Amino acid sequence: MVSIHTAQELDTWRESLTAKVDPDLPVITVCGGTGCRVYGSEKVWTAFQDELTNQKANARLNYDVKVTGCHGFCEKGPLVVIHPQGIMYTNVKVSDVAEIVGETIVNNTVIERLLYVDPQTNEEIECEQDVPFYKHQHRLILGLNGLLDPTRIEEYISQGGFDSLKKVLVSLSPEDVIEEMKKSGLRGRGGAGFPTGFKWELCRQQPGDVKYVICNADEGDPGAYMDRSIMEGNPHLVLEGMIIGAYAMGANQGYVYIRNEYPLAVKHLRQAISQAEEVGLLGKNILDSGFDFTVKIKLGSGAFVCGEETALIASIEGQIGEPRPRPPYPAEFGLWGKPTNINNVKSWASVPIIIDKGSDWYASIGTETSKGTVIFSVVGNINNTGLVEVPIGISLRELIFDIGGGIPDGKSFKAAQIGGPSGGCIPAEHLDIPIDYESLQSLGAIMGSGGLVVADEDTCMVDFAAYFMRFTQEESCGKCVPCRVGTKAMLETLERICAGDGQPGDVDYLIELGEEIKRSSLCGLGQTAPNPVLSTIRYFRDEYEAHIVDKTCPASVCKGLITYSVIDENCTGCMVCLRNCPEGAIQGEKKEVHVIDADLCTRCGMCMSVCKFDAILVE
Amino acid sequence: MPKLTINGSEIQVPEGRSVLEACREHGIPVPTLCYHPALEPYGACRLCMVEVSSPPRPSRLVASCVHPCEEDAVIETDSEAVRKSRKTTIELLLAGAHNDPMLLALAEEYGVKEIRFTLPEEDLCVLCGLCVRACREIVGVGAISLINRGMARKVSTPFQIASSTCIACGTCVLICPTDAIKLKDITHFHSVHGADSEFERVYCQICDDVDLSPVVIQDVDVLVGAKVDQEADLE
Amino acid sequence: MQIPVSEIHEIIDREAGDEGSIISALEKIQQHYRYLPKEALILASQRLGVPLSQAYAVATFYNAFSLKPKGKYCLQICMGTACHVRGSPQLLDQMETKFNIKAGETTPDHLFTLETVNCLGACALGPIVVVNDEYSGQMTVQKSDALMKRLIRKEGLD
Amino acid sequence: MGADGKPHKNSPELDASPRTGVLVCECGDEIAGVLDTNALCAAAAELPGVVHASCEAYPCSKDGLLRMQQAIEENKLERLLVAGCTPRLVEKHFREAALSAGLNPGGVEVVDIREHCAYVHADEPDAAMQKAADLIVMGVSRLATTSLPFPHTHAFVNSALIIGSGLSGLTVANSLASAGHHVTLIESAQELGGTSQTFQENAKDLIDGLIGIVPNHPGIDILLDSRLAQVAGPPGFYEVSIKSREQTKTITVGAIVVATGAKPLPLDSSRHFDPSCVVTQAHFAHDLTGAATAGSDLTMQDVVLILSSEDGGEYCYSHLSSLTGVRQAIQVKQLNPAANVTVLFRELYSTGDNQHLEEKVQQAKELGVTFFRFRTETPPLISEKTVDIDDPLTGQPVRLLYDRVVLAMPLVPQDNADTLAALLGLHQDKHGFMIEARPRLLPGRYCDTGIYVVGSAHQPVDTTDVLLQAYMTSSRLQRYLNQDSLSTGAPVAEIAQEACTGCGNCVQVCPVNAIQLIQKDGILSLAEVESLLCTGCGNCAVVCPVNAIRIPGWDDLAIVSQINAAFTSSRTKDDAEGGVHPPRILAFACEWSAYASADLAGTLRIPYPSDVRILRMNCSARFDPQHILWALLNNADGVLLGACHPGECHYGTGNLYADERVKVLKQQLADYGLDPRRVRLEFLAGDDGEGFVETITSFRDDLRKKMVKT
Repeated sequence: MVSIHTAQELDTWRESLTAKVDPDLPVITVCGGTGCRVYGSEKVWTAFQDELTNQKANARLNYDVKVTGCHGFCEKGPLVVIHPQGIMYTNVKVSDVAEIVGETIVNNTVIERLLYVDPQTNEEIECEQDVPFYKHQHRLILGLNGLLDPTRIEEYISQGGFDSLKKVLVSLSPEDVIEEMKKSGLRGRGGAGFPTGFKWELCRQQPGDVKYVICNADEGDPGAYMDRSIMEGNPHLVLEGMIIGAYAMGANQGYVYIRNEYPLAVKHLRQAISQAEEVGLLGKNILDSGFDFTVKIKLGSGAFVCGEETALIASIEGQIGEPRPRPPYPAEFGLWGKPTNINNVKSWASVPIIIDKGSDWYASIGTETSKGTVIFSVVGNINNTGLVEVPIGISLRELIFDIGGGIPDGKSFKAAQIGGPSGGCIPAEHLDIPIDYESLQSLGAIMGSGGLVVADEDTCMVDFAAYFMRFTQEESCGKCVPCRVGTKAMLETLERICAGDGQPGDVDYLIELGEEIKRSSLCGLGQTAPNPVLSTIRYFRDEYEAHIVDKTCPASVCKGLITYSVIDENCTGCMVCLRNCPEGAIQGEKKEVHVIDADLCTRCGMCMSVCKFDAILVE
Repeated sequence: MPKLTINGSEIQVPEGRSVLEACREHGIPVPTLCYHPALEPYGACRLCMVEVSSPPRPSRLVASCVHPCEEDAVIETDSEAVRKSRKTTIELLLAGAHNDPMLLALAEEYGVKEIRFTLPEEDLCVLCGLCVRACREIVGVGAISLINRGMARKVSTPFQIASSTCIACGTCVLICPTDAIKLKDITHFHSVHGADSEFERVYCQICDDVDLSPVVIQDVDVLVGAKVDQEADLE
Repeated sequence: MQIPVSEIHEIIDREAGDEGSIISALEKIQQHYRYLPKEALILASQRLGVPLSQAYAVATFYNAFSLKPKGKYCLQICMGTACHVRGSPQLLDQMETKFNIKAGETTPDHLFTLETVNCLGACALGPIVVVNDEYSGQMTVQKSDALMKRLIRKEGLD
Repeated sequence: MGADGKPHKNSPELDASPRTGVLVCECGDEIAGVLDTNALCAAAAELPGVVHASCEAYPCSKDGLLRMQQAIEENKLERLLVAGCTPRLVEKHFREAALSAGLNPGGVEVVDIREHCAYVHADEPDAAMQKAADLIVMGVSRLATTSLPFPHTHAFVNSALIIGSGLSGLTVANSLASAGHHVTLIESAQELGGTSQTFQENAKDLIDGLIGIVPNHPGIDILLDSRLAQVAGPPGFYEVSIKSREQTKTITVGAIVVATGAKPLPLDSSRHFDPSCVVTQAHFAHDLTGAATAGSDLTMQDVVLILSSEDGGEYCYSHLSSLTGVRQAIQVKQLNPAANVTVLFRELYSTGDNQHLEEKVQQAKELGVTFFRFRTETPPLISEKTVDIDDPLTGQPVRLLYDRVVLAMPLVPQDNADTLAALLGLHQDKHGFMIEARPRLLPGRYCDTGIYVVGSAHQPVDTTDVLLQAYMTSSRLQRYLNQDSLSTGAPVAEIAQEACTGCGNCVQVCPVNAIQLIQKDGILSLAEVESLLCTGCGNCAVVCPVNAIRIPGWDDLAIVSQINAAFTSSRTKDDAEGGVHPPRILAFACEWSAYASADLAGTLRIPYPSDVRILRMNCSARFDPQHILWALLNNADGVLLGACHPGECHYGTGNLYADERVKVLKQQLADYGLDPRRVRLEFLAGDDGEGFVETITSFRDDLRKKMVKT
């Protein structure tokens, strides 16, 4: 690998790298995101490799194969995209490999059965960018994810990587960079939405030579995985953002605090750091600017609360991840007591793009108060699960129906939970609101770090709220009383309601307690923990009342309020349910209708999931 | 020297004061559990919440023990919002420590009538962390810490067994606001070196008397005599 | 299991010298033994000059650490939102019944440990079950039953 | 300490009444709500030497500390008394603040008028006021008459002596030398290795490995056939004489590691078994290894292993015996699967992780080893051909044939353990194993002595534990040896050599061997205190026949002046009312136990009689019969002495000394016509607030009865 000392050398190297790329050479990209890997994309990739070796040996054909980062369309993995045409194949299996090479590469014909079929129009779509899932997106940060091999810095550089860094180090002063960030209107993508430029300025103004920048990659929200995909698919982008930020703030040491549960992201990030060090883009005197910067990785050890910045700092310092009160803010008194800036992965990844395209251009995307794009991981009861990057201000309806492809099995949309356990839910009547910081807040939700869980008509909102409450309750560090005991009290009340033991007044108690927990808790975790409950009460109070007063669960979910029974006409007497019932609550003879003993039944739902004849009824 | 308004009266405090310190120095009562002047503030019990409005920001509740006095801040220590917050917090504290007299007195003061949530087992420890911090900051030993997290949190020695670092000084017992720690717990958990060494009488090499300085004998004569004389004088 | 002390020292040696390295050291030890032996915790605290009480607090605070040895097979069930709405609680119920242990516990024969994790970030494939770092996606009650049977057969316990 | 690092004043003789400041804490309303703090303040201002007196809402707050520092600087205070809450919480805080204002921290005293007055006597405000006023007078008098302790520092050498070359000794030596410290390793045998290799699993391999490295290490000197002859000098600068064969060599080391291990107890020679058939585990291990290496089958058919001795556990049976026995049973079965192997045990005992032993027992059972438990009352009876036991499960007698009986091997301290312990001043447990001396003082006060005990010298342990201990010790040692100098902040006994008669009483009673007799001018033997070792317990001062020893902070004068001041205000009042007064109790309270329990009684707000004045002492060892007598003869109707429970003394055995002294004193009191019931010594636990109140109340009632009678 080359070693770069000046801006000139970077340009020269990039030119030589670009020159090597043959624009006409077919390139097969296989998605290597964790989702596709679970589907077996690694095997697909190996098969392509073998096929290539085979072809080359017979001097028949030349093409390139690479594993890229996550394409985002996880629902249809493993994904294979063939460039330069951009043909996308979904659900590719090893057995399809030979055919793809034979048909698409050699004969330039498209294999129709592997194409994505739009469920709305039943139309086969050939090119990746024409798929509705991608068509409505604005992929700034995720743009390169599907194109480059994240384990090679050369690919990033040949795509223009580190050009923003060069621009900054050669022609901008730290103040210019901060000014540019302020003008871009970028707001922290970790959830709170504090203007990034101002945060940097505050840190820059602090006295002292030692400062730190931290990348918060402790993505703890259940159901959110965009940080993971960026780290896996384009770690250099994040590093570049951090170097620029460190330069602007005068920091010489950076940390990436990343979840232990993301082994692939850690691996790619490690590789990216060592490559950047080897090339000279990290270390002493970067590009001959006199600026030094190094980055270390710290692994999170499985505590959601460490996503809170003061807890994260404590954790890096080797203590338990207990938040401390602010002020003083980390910008004044952070890691080891020094001024520290913490930004989310997505914020750091936005920085090189802003510098590259200019703050005016960036500020033209989005709404009056919220600029740029935002990434959602759209999960739950939705057709196209995946990562979606859209301009801020897009409507929820567009996001769920146009990009997300709507609700599966023809069911109806009930609510969307935005912002994970700290956020709130938005019901169907507000589907047309623009997604931006202010509108969401007015509905009792938050932008959060970008988790978006879609709930269909079969979701019980009380159970849904209890799920999030259980999560925050388990993840509470236990330091302050409202969060430690208060969330437990709320959870127990919710569980009581779900079990059919709700009492009149419970809902008011939840509201009262929730409001006080929000106002009195020490850190963001406690201050937002009641949100899911409060927002579900706000929009689905009737469902709570149904549980408490009528003792029914309208969505037939809550175990305490439902009964399982056998639909006589559907039951074939196959005995599958009988054998699988863990409590032995089902009786019946072969080829006779079975009966469920309601006293023994624990409503585990096992019979329902094993029955092939839809003969189990839940009421 | 920031100037600020607490409960309508303007006061001036030296740089670096917390709101709680300012209140205490001016005789304004604010209840706390986890605060001790000799320790670093911790901000965990949330009883000392006060309402701060520093325009243009909307008013909000902050823990006064950790919140610095800011120039021109307007602080209310007994507003409706403050009382409501404290009331909830006291009710939550009573969920575990339902018989603690101090908490019951506070409950009376803030009108907590009903405890709507109780933990299955009574636990006097309210996890204020005073003992842990005192052990580390005052005693300098750090024999105990807050282990686990969330509801499972508790004060304990490492591995929840005898600690060889504990010096059984009892500071944790003294500082505990709810009397949740007994020294028995600690002495049970620590081992005094040399505990089983046998005690032997030591004889004075000069006077052969048991371990008692020989002059005492003479002194007794003198002193008793003196005392008798004194009494004689009195009579 | 006898813990080779010198080995722990080697692990700590690799981590020593870095500030706040107690967590990194414990992570390495945890990785190596798949739990934190008491001896290792004591040694790490001694070597890195961190009070044992703090080291113990750290070891009990973070989910990644376990003070009890884990089973030969560690079954992790993702409890993230996406997996939750797609039925992971049922899988957990099923496994708890099958192995007769609760989440976080290990079977008495030290073969199976059952754990829940918060989100593995592979939400499109939910529910997800991970057995010793091997992911299985889109699990159903039947598939997980087959998975458990396979493991049990492998151990010759059937 | 002053800015120049020297104490302002160290001796009370320099100035009869040092410039003293008094701060009366109001503690919000906690104190001021019961006591008239302004009146206390005014009264204090009248006391001799007091140049400044003020009230303060919260002296412990940042503002309060600031004003305290101002007061010290403006009034050039040499002493400061704070009347507030318990000194155990705030004294350190105030002392630090005083230090930064240039005052020797020893010159700061806290008397507790909150827990001891405001909280417990709220019902009788007058009495509470009197008590508070008295406590302030006592505090001021003490400050005026005490000398100030100051920290002692000492340079030291960073090399170490390791005694014993078994697994632990070799491991520590290797690890220390690798870290760059010079190590001298001495071994009493002719070669390295120690005894554990003969019977411990894995030990031989580990030891062989170390023997390959250690002798070649340039930083390690090895002396074989050598013993420790003498140790002199302060911690960190030990002058050690080593006797090697006929020569004696003296070296200077900073730390000493005792790694002498333990030895198997030889079989009782009074019993007449065939020594080839009844053997110890060590002996048997040797046989087994021999058989294994020769590849031959064992000829033994019937092997009985007994895991506990017949005499009911006189010796320390570590889990080692159990583990070794079970392992040997397995070995026998592996060598000769047809052999009948029986294990007899009383307890299968293992420290720490029991799992390992369980696994082994399981394995042995699978191999067909039979296990029998026996009761202590019916130990196995070994006769010439058979072993008889009663199976407690069936209640039936069982007769086992044997051609080999293997007896558990109690591990006992090495022969020279007593000598070594005496030389190094180490405590020994009841079996004779050594315990590291570590007086439990307030942290930062004591000095690490640099003497460490590791491995089986401490308590029999197996290989893993030995290694664990060895590495832990070496980590601790490295930190110790990497210091620049040693210091102790403990009050250190001072001996006036002009008065010393050289009787040696102090040397005998010193729990930490800090005093030794030295020759001076060739005539007298004089006592000298090693300041780094001294913990300031005061035992020596009490036994000195000529009052030549002084403990700064707890000088005779300081204690007597407090006794004199104890009932100042109440006496004035009582005198005015014609001399009738309820019984007055003066309590000497060890700050770890009785003082703490009095604090707790305050925290719990349990009222008790108010005519008690509590005198805080560091240790009950300092309870001087003379002082008690003085109190009885002057103004106290009763003297209560509060000490730690036996076994819990922070200085070792101070409480037991106190107990003995009080017994003797009581006899003498009776001889002189004073009622011995006027003195009472109670063992109190620091958590026992109720106990303190009970004690005080019952003592008061007793005294009252007695007074009515007389």
